[in-house]
Amino acid sequence: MSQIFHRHSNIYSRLSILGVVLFALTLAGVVAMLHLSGYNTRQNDYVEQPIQFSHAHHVGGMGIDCRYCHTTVEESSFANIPPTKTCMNCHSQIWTGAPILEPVRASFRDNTPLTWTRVHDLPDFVYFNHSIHVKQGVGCATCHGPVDKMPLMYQQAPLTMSWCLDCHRNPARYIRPRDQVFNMAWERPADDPELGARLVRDYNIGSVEQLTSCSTCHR
Amino acid sequence: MDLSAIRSRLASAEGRLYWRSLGELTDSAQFREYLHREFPEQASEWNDPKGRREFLKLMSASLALAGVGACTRQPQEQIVPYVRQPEDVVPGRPLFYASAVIHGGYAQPVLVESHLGRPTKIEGNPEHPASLGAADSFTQAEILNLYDPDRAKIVTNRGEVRSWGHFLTAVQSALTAQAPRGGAGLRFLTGAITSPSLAALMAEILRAHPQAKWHQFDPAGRQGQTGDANARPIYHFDRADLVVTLDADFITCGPGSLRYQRDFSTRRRLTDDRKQMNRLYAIESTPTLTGAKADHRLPVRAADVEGIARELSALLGAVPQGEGASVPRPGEPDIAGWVAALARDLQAHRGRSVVVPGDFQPAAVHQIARSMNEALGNVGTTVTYAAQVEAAPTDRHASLAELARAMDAGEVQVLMILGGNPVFSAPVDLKFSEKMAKVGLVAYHSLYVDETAHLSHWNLPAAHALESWNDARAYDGTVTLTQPLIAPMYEGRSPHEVLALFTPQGDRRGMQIVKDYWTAAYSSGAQWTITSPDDEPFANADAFWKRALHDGFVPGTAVTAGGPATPFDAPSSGLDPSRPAPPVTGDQGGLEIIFRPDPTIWDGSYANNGWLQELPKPLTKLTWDTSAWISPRLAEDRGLHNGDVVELRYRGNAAKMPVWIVPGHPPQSVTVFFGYGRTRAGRVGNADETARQFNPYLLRTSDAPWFGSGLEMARTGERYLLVTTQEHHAMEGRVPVRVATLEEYTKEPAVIAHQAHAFPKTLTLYPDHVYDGYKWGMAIDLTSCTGCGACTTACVAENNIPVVGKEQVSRGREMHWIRVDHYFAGDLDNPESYHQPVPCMQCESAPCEVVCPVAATTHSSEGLNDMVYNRCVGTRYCSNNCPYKVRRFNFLEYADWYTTTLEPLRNPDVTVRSRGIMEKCTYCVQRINQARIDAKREERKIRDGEIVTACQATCPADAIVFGDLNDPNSRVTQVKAQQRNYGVLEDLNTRPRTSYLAAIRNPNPELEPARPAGQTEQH
Amino acid sequence: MNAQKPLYGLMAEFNDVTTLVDAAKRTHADGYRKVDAFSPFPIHELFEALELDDKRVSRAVLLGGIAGCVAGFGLCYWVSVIAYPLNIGGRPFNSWPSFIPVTFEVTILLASITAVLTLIVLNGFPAPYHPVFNVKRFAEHASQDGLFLAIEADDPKFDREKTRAFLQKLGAREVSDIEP
Amino acid sequence: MDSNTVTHYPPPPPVIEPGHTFESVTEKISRIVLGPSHPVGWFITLGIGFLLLNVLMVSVGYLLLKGIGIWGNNIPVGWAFDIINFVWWIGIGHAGTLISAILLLLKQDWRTSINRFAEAMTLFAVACAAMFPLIHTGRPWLAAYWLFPYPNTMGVWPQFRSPLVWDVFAVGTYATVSALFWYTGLIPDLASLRDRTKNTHLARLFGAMALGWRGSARHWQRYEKAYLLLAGMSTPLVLSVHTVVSFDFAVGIVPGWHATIFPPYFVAGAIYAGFAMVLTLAIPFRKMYGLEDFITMRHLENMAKVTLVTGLIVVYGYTMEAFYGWYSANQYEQFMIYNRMTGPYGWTYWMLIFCNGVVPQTLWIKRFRTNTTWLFVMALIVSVGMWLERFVIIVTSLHRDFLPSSWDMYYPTFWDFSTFFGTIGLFVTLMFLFVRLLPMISIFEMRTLVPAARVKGPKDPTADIDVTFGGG
Repeated sequence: MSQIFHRHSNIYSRLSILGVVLFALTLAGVVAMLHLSGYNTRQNDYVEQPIQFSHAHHVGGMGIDCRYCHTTVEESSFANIPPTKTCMNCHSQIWTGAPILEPVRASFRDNTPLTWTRVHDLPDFVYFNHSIHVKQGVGCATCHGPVDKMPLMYQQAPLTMSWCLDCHRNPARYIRPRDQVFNMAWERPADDPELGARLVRDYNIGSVEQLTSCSTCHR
Repeated sequence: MDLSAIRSRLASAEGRLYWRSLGELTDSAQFREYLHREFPEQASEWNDPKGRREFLKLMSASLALAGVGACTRQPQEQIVPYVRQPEDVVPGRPLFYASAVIHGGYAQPVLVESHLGRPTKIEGNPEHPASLGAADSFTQAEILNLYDPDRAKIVTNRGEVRSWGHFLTAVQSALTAQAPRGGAGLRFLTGAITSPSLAALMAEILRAHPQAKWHQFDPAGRQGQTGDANARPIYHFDRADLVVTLDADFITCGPGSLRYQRDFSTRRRLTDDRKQMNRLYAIESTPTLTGAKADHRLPVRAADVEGIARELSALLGAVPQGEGASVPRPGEPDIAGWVAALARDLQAHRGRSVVVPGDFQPAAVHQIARSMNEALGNVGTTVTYAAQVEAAPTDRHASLAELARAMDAGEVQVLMILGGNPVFSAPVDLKFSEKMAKVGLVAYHSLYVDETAHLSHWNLPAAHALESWNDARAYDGTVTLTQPLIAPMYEGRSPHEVLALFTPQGDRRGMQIVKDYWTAAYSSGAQWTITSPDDEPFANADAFWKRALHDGFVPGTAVTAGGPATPFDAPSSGLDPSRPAPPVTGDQGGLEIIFRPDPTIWDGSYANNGWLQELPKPLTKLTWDTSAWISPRLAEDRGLHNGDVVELRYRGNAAKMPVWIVPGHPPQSVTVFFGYGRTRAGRVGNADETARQFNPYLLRTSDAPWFGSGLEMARTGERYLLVTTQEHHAMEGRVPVRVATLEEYTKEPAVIAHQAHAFPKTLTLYPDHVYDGYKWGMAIDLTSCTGCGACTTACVAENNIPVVGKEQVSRGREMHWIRVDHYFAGDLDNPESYHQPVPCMQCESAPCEVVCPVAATTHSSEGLNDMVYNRCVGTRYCSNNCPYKVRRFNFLEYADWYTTTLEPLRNPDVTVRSRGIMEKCTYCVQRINQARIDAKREERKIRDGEIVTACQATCPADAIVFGDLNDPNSRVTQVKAQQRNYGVLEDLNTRPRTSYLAAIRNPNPELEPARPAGQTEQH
Repeated sequence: MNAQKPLYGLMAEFNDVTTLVDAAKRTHADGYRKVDAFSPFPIHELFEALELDDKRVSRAVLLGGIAGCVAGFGLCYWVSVIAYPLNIGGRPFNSWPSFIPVTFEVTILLASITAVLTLIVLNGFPAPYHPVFNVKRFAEHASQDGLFLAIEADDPKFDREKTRAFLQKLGAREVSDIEP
Repeated sequence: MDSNTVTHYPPPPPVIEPGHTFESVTEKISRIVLGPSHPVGWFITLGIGFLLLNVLMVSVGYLLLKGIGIWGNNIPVGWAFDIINFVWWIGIGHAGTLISAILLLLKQDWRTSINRFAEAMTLFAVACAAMFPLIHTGRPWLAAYWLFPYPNTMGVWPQFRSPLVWDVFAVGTYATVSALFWYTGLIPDLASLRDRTKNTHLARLFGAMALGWRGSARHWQRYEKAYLLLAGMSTPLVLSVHTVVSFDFAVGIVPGWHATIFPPYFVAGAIYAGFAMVLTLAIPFRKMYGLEDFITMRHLENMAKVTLVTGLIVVYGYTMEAFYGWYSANQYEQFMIYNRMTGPYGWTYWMLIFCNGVVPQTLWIKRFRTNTTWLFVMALIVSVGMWLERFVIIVTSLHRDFLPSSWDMYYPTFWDFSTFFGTIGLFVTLMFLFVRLLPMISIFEMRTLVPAARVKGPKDPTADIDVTFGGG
């Protein structure tokens, strides 16, 4: 036989090779994007809660301090989700009839705890400790974002390991004076570039080697 | 195996040849057996239909997992806050409560760690004189019993589900029926009782029913001491320079062992300034850890101990009262010389020596020992004879025999059994289970639905010690309070609450009973003189109670400090307490059989406890099985090998046992350990058809419960696979344990350093890594270590270490992060023993790290050899490259994800490792991190001793020291400065952070002429 | 040129290697440049005859190798020293001796891949279609046992008749048109 | 040194039986692929191979389901059959590239008729080998990508000091380069098949794979350059691969692993095992397809000689290990050797000495070298021997290392064996599919061996050089 391919097959064959390469690249890209996406990290997605509690209202509006509810944040690894009692401290006085608060009253009445869904949830093999971060000048907002502007709580940071490392490798860029930790509005003073470095010194924050040692977070 | 070959090999070996098991000295036997063991073993999994179904079911799933396992999105988790939060609860931080667990009737004082209301770990109570922070394996493993899924959960009557209410009515009707006869048909069977409030309840009952009787039985409890008031010895080893044991294992046995071990090692400890140690002579039958620690050990038949004791006492001019029939002593002349030398040494240590009779030796030996201590002027200094701590002490085997007789005679209508599982553990000659059938109503109160429960009418679930109130006394009489850490998980009730049902007042809560008793006792001050530990007295009874609860014990109640014997004012406990122990029947010829409780599952009551089952037994390192110990000589004569099953015939009874050859065992004796052969222990403890026969209770008789002659042993030709965590018992000249006598060491301290090559640091290519800040390190004193294994249990509890089971252990896959190696040295018939706890060495130039392809194990800034479970892919390369083989691999899914009752047990601060992951000792990094965070929050450095690793915390001998090597004043730095400090395999330049203090022995020069130096050299 | 159907070139078939080589020499000597010879196996004399010596392959491979070497070591260094320096068994971050194997392998890898890629690209592959296949005998024998010489039509010196005659003179057993 | 054993052999018998033409060569080889019928032996062997392949899939599936515990591995023997098989297969995978590359550079024209399927063998052996580094891990689903340096959200990378990472790169590179080398060699033959087959679809398929090869002198010139360069690079590569594999052990501190002699001795072992496997395959194929006049007795004999020489090097390696053991005056090394010879696994050591040390010595005698049956048997024995060598190195060294307390025994389980034999199934299946679907001997290179391929004329003396290059 003679010619078995059409004369256009040359261009087709070359295009097809190009196509395969492009497809592979796109696929890789898509997978990567998906992995980083909020879908995977649960970044920025609201979760259904028994009560649509608004931090914007309580923190931003009323100006309640974080520690009023999250009592153990300064002494324990866990920043304590407030017991129903804490809600009732006020809500036995105000909005006593508000239907939206019925679950709270019910919980208090029949002594059955409220069940919340975790918004910030690290894997079980990560041992994050609130107390030390708070002590060393990591502001609530640094990781949790502008909570005072969140009508519903959502996870603002990706909470990936490399995200943690950003700060552990260069704390100076992120930490603030201890007295500003619970201040949602605090902003890094533009006129004092040395602040971070100074705080790292004053607060005697661990060396980068220590902060990036595996057992600092994993056991 | 050819033992003569071993002898010749040992003889030919110059210097001290270390070896560990005979199986290794002549591998042939073992290996031929092993090599002929047919493949494929795992195929069984495949044949078993369940396995196959599971396989087909999960195949697709697993393949899917293999594909996307890593990219799946994390599931959402719930979070449930309190409704009203107790103010002392801080989520994320554990609370510690002082309490106690009961072992053999005595209190073991503990601190219990509790996370949000769930107890997770038991440690010793540092405040308490009986513990000083230490805890033995039984005590620590109680936490696993608490969560045991097989615990008795509900009240049943003849298999029908009932309630406590039903039982109460049953009791009341029974009592009314008994009333006219003064309760003649009413019997109680308990173990030893030291709890004053419980004794009071019992007394109350016996007062109400004068004819009722209270019997005591405890298969493993010591031979009941004759009732005379101040006969109970309490030793003070911290004051003794010379200790002689008469078949006594004070290091691991008995309620005082923890404190005794601590005192003993304190007196033995060497430092640079204190260059003297105590000396221990052990005259013993079965090799024990005490004997292993001895500077001089004399293995004799248990029956000969009395004779030798008499001879010794004669040499000391001590005349024991009640001179009985003189027991023939062994003829061997060398013994006479040995005893003479000992006598001279004792004379030289008047007032600073102590003679300790064994719990399992007859009363006569105890009297002889006492007379010797008196003659030596030890009483008051190294030993105190104090008031009885047990209420109504009695000869328990006699007591049980009496009950059996009564049951047989039909005198018993109502039998209330509080624990003890007599059906399984009663001496065979009493035929207890048969006679129980003649009792109209048998109620059994127990933690498990066991053999006895099966034959009882009423089964009453017991509340675990951590669920109930109690007030047992410790070995020294200190009243130790038990408070519940958690509400009873099932319908369980405490012994107090059960006995209360029989009292006129009827149903009462445990707290009420205990608290009322003590507040009353405090206020009345009649029986108890309670004084505040501080200067100013308690404000009121309530203040006293609060303080006592907080400390975990009632101050001033120790019998040594003038505390009273446990009050028991009742007409009769049923038995004449002064009834003497029955005489051991004379020599029947043949072999001698020695009965001992199993070292890890005790009398069988811990059979369902995986931690204790898998804990290697002392000296043999066997796990999961019992064995009959025989001497190499006997093995030679009978041509027996490890694992051969023999039939033991003794007094017309027969049982089978697999034998294990134990160097140093008296030649003409056979030791059997009772506790195994359970049929209704639970999922862990139930023995299979074969192992059921291995039950020494089938041989044990009430008149000679601890030893007797006339045993016949015949090989059956069967073999049984005994699994040990250590195949090999020789050091092959590698000196992991370095040894010297006190004499050698004081003369030339470098003798330790010279025992192996050191690595010249100049030979390394790379510059040293600098560790400023903390630099963690550990030192383990082999002179102190007794090899009790408490550290292993502590580690298991602290680090969520799984139990893998016999089959996996037989494959060499045990998971213990800290193992206790054991080596024999020298003479086959009477060797020296050395113990060596081996955790991760945290090498500075760690061979494991370099080879990990994914950086799952790296060095932290403080020099820890971190293991990152979530990064590990499980190549096992690190383990291959670890010269100490301290890494452990999850070959299968060992972590139990499915037994829900075990979930609360886990330590929330330690990751639970899943399948395919390498793990190892981390120096308890969770504790280090917590301490570092606390220190930073308080803006200070971590104090020395602030971090205590789990193994260190529990070590009764205080052999483990941990701390910061960069702190010149830390204890660990100073300990490591000693010249007997050395690193194992230093010559590999691994630079271990864990180092050892050489084992120093203190032999009597008269008995052991000093070896020329260099003989200890190992190469 | 008279209106004939367009032509890619002329294809001459030869009986044996020697004649082919000889013909090639003469064609080249005669000034033809757009000449190509076809054989079912490589013949070195042909290369010389047609003065074929393409050095681009070797150069590309060299570059590929160098790139691989740099990339390989660069990767190791960046990861171990810059990206996440970790204390591995007390070794320095830049343990260069340990980086040699990877560096070497990556070098070889890139070099080899370049070799094959340049080969394919320079040969203008993939080109399943080519005018020469229109010659029936070529399609059937070029990859088996046929020896051919082709002169393309756009060679400046090409002239249908003259060239055909020229090829015949060279001892071709048959000269045929190659349709484009 | 292989070249010596060959060139010191005057006068070489022809590497192709006389009387062949371009057409006959082409016809004879391509018929195996295009021909309608196929020998029964092929179907039977393929069947067996396929069966074993299924065993492999079940074994691996069960492994993923249950974990490494289904094998006999333990502490201290963390590696056993898994890594033994890996090293064994990788070793076998060395002959192909070696024949194609090194013998090419050494101008050994006899390689021509065996290099094609030797290369195929390489690829399939490497495929079998490459499985193990993955499935021997506790969590393959993570190891599958954590071992590669790719940007990730953890900010963590492979640990480049670990020989296992070197393995990934070495084996990866080796697989890729071998594949390229093999395919490049195939292009002209694919063209032949394209123009030969009567089936249009097949023709298009081959055509697509041949990329439009038309035998142009211009192409041939570049082709040879590229091929030569590939050969030049494969040579150090093939040596490096087993060197890196040997680092897995040499870098460790385990007595019996930590030896500087490992790289050369592993490479020699690899060539040894590789040639044995080539013989194991060549002899039956030769018979099955009547290729005696392409794969002549000279080929077999040369391979036998290479086997003999490399065998001697391997034996030298064993001797050296023993010598080091004694000479090092290091108690661990000394015990290691003692334990190898007299320990519980001593029998494996002596079997290995017999298989790799004693049996090949028969090849000194021509009568054995030229007896195909014996060569076949001998080759099998050598393969067994090489497997045992890895067993001795890995298991025997690990089971008794430094601390006697951790000494233990290793016993393989059913699943150890099923996985091993499974990979053999994979190998056989691929190999037999290959001979059916692609020309197992390089047709165009064979053509260069036909007398008619020589250009008459003054340049005759160098003709055979051309031929050799023609071989490339």
